[in-house]
Amino acid sequence: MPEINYRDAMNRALREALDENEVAYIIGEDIGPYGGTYAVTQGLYDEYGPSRIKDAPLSESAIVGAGIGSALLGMKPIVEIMTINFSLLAMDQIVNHAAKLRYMSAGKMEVPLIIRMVTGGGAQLGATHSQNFEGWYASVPGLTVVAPSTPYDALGLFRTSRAMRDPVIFVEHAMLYSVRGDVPEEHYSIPIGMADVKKSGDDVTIVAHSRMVNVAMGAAQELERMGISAEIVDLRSLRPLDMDTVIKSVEKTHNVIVLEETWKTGGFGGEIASQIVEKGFNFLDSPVMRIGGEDVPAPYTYVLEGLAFPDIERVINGVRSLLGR
Amino acid sequence: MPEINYRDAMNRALREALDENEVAYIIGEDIGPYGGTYAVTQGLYDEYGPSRIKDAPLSESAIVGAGIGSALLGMKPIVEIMTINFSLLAMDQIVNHAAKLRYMSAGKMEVPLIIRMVTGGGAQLGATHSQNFEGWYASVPGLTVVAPSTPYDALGLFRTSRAMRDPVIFVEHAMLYSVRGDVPEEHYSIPIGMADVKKSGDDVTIVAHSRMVNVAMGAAQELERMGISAEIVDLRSLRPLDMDTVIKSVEKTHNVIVLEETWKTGGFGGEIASQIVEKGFNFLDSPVMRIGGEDVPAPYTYVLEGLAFPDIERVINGVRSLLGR
Amino acid sequence: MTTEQQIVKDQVLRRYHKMVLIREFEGESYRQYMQKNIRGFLHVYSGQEAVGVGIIGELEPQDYVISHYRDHGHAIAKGSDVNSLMAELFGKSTGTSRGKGGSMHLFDVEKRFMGGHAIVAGQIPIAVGLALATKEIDKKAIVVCFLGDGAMQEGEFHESMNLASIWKLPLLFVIENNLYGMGADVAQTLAIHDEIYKIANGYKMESAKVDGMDLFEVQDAGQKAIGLIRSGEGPYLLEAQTYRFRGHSISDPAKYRPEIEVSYWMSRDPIKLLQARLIKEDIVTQEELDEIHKVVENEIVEAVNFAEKSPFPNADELYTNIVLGSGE
Amino acid sequence: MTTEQQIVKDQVLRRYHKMVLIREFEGESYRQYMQKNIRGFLHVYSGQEAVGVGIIGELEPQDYVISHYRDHGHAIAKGSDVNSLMAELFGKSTGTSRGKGGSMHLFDVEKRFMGGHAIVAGQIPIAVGLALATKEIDKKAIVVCFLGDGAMQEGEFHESMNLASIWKLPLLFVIENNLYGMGADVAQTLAIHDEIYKIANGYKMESAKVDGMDLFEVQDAGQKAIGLIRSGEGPYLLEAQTYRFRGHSISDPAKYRPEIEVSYWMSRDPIKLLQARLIKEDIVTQEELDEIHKVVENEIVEAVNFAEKSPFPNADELYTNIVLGSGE
Ligand SMILES: Cc1ncc(C[n+]2csc(CCOP(=O)(O)OP(=O)(O)O)c2C)c(N)n1
Ligand SMILES: Cc1ncc(C[n+]2csc(CCOP(=O)(O)OP(=O)(O)O)c2C)c(N)n1
Ligand SMILES: [Mg+2]
Ligand SMILES: [Mg+2]
Repeated sequence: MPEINYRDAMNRALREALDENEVAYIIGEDIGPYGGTYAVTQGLYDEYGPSRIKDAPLSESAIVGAGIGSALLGMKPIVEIMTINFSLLAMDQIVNHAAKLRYMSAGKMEVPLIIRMVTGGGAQLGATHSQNFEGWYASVPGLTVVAPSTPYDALGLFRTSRAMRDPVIFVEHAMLYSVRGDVPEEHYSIPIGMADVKKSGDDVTIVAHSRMVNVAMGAAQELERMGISAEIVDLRSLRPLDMDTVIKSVEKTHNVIVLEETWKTGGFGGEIASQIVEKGFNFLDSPVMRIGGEDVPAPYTYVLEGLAFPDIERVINGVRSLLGR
Repeated sequence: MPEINYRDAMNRALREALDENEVAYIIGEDIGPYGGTYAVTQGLYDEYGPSRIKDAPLSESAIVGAGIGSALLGMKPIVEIMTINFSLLAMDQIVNHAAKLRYMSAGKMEVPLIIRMVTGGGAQLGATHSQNFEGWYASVPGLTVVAPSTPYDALGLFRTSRAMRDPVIFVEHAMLYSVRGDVPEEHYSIPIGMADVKKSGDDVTIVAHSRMVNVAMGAAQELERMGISAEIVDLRSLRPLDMDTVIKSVEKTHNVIVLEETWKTGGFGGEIASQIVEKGFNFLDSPVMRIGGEDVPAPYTYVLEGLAFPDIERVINGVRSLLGR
Repeated sequence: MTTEQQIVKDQVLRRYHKMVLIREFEGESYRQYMQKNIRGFLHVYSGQEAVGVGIIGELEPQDYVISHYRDHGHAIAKGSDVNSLMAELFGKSTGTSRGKGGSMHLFDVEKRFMGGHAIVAGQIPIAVGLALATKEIDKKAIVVCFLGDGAMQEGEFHESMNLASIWKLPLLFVIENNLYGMGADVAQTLAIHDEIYKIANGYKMESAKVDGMDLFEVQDAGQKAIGLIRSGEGPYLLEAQTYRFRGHSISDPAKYRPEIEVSYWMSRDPIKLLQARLIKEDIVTQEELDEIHKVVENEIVEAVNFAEKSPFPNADELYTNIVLGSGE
Repeated sequence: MTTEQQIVKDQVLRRYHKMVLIREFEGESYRQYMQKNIRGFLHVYSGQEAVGVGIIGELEPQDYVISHYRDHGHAIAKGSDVNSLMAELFGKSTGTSRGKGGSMHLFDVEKRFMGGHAIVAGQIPIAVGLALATKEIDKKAIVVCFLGDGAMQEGEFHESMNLASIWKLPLLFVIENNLYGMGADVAQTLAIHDEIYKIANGYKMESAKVDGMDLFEVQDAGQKAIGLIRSGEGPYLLEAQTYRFRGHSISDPAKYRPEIEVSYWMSRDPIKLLQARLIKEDIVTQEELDEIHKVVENEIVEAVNFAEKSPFPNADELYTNIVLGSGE
């Protein structure tokens, strides 16, 4: 299978969307001649032209609104909000409108809209540019929140997101774009709402999504050398949330760490941890452990930023302390 | 002690703020001649005039920004965002600016700003007008989130909020405004970050904030008649979060329900439940139970809205099923 | 009477009918609110009827309308059935949204009435999207977005105006300037309050102002704007000067408005103005108008009857329509 | 040379010095970025120096300046110490924010430089608040808010313009129109791109446009605007036509700009223009200018030295400055 990176997988996903549906279009800031801040849309403007690739003003609310309105009338908009930090400016359109129109109209209005956002920290961009709000979106009924960690999942889940007839928040992590992975030439797709066991193991389950899956995988490798076998469950979507796969894993390992990048306090990890307790209390040999980001605005300087987000070392230490070895 | 309602307690709190500091002012939509949507600011415009009571345009972002900027230069702004639903339009100013300026300036900038917001559902206002986002704010480092459930707490906590030199999200529940309670004439204040045992009991702890404290109290009364003694812990603030009081209660009762009004999935209850497991696993006789709002946009019609939010009956059933009696 | 005169007469009677229907529908909704058959927020359109009816009257059925929470008038003008609307206010399963939306969130996709949006200015970005779709895939329809003088103060208005202009969208912004937001005098809250329509210059958009109490003026202004939009000239902003006769919502006694101002505007009641003119110009007889009022009376009685008799939705509908297929 | 001439000369030399200091500071920051001493995003001001220096030069020390992420120039113009600025870019504890802020989030409260805000348009509502406070409690100071042509497209711009106008705030909006947002040509993204300053009419605000490459023009326009503001006339919007000589940020090769456009604007380099004029008009000698360049060179060497030698913050600073007293 050809190996490509996450960025190229997304680029391919976008091309397919445009090729397979003539009313599909992409809208976002600097996705035109600039090629996209993270170069995901590179080349598309030249190939598809300005009406399929709409280079938008700096107007996050109106961009999302344009997506909603055109989706209502049958178009298939793919909105790029440059980073999830800026999505706070479009929060009203997303949460009060996109997520609610189907319900408030008793099913008569449909918003088949994909909103892509880059999430996360780790590139020394400072407090305003290093946040993860996907957990907030995941609490909103009416939204679907997808967060792939590999090129394979990115393409497969984007295909399924396109088939949705409701708004999807599609979360990509800036630090994943150059991660490589196998992606088949043949068609495949991945149902939304199915977690994936990225590595199987016996001693402890680590539940994560997006970039934290990679951190967990890195930790698992080193733990293996210490004789500890970790199972990595990649949630792949936060809403719907596949707790069955998580619980099945916990039933096997009896110990679990919920790992996420955002501020630990009030993060989505609390939801997952709580559901584990609610549904798998009797399987647990130890209390559920959560590892999350530090409860601080992200600092710029790398000596501090390096301490703000969970890393391999912290996961290893967490596992060892949980298991007492 | 004189009994007054929550609305009057807040009105008094605001008057004090204006009286005691000449650079304090209130800004918000329709707080002038209209008297405030929930009449909390009633009378203030006539008494204090338009420069202390600033009737603002419909511009949530700019209003909060005005608060931030003037706080930076030493004023004491009290911003009213009519309801927490509309705060989504000011989310960027609150989360990306107010919450972060102290940190990003290494302590040189200070934002002593109170943002009051009405939270919650239950008045048949439909999906766009019946939400609770205080849990989101409570996950943001740099913010303080206060949510009193009684007139006494409202006044006492507002006094302390005024003394803060950082932004405070002060959450009032629309359905609490006419709730009455004792409020002394003499001065008192309540430290932020201390939960309050609103009723003591032995069999089960119910943790809640804002209007859900009242629901819990109602349930506890009926449970008492069934011979079940519930202890009610009113968090009073979500950030800082006083887990000590919660854990102490759980140590006594061995059973706990975390009750909140917002959508259960991804709510702040997951945080509380997780911390209980992390800090009090050994005290627990049963898994932590969460009771939250249904995961639906709030419907208008009362036959459905009545099912969307936790009520006394649901809490009673929860307690009985948790305790198996 | 020539055929042409007859056509004009029929049209104006239809519009008169709509205006009265809106007025009476909302009068009845106040009464039903008092009896607690209707709850939540209720914002009525009384006083502004000529604007909605005049503009929407100039549209074709394929055109789209989008509005805010003060939406009964726009929905009725666009052809929504008053039975379903009343049932919606009652929270019944025969309502336009099966009781899930309520007064502030009316939708009628068949009639191309796209809501009913209760976050001030929230409908404006969506209107841009609707117009984008009509331009790119529908090609025949245009979009009318109603908004208030208060909504103009929100950032979403600005972003949407700019986007509509650079994309040359077939979109008519109708600002119903009723001089107040909720209780705030627009003179205190909007710098350009005395010549609102000129804000369009900042977006290189055509605009005009019209007397919103005069149906004929509104029609003419609407026709001109819509004509320009259909010819591909891009968006247009029309300010309609009007006034709401009641408080902002049912719970608002509206004490913030000077009595003299209220009575001035009451004297310009769009229904009475129209009536007087129709009679004076011998276009209709008093009997013909009385007949319309009688018809409307019956329509309202029937609507209430319909709403009363309709069942509430089932409890399991709480979980339907969240995402496609949910709860079924 | 008369005393007056001497004063003018001193002033222009100080400003020339600032412009060169900004240019060289940023040139050096590019080099340091390549060596990974600076990381994250880095947006430089090269080409726009006359705007920041010209406007800020007309301010008094008590006045406030607020800006966006392209903030080095404004900070330096307002008097920030280049050592601390360079240290901030290096992420060192001697930086303006002890390394916590970085290039996009510079603050210098003592110099009344209020940031350094990396969310486009996010500084504008805050500027309104600063101006409110200066009007109500300070009474002497005014506020200058710098923003880009891109930032004007955000809703926050609109809300802030309206608020500033109705409150008659002592606030100068300076739009640095460099023709591009990030990579988007403003002609494609802003309806009023060719006469940006006129957007102020929609807010009943005075405005003007100035050649942002010409320090003298900028000074004069700034002086006039500031004078009006100080006299209580309320806010003012000044559009400065300028151009950024580099990509949007260090990672942007800026291929989206036609070469001929770039070279045209390069030929109008504000530093070279000023140089030529000063020489031509016999205001200074080439030696005097060379001397300034030498001084700047030393300042930069020293700044880098200072930054290099400074320690990083301690790990426990991760938890300080979240709320008052946190982490201590
Ligand atoms: C974002 C937002 N802010 C505030 C409100 C509360 N609110 C509802 S209507 C209204 C006034 C709107 O005035 P205008 O746009 O002039 O419309 P009108 O009611 O006069 O028709 C306000 C403040 C809201 N629903 N949404
Ligand atoms: C709300 C928001 N949207 C997008 C971005 C990404 N971004 C940073 S700068 C920029 C362009 C801004 O252009 P302009 O205001 O003209 O300023 P200039 O960079 O030209 O000085 C963009 C899109 C951001 N930081 N914040
Ligand atoms: Mg109005
Ligand atoms: Mg620019």
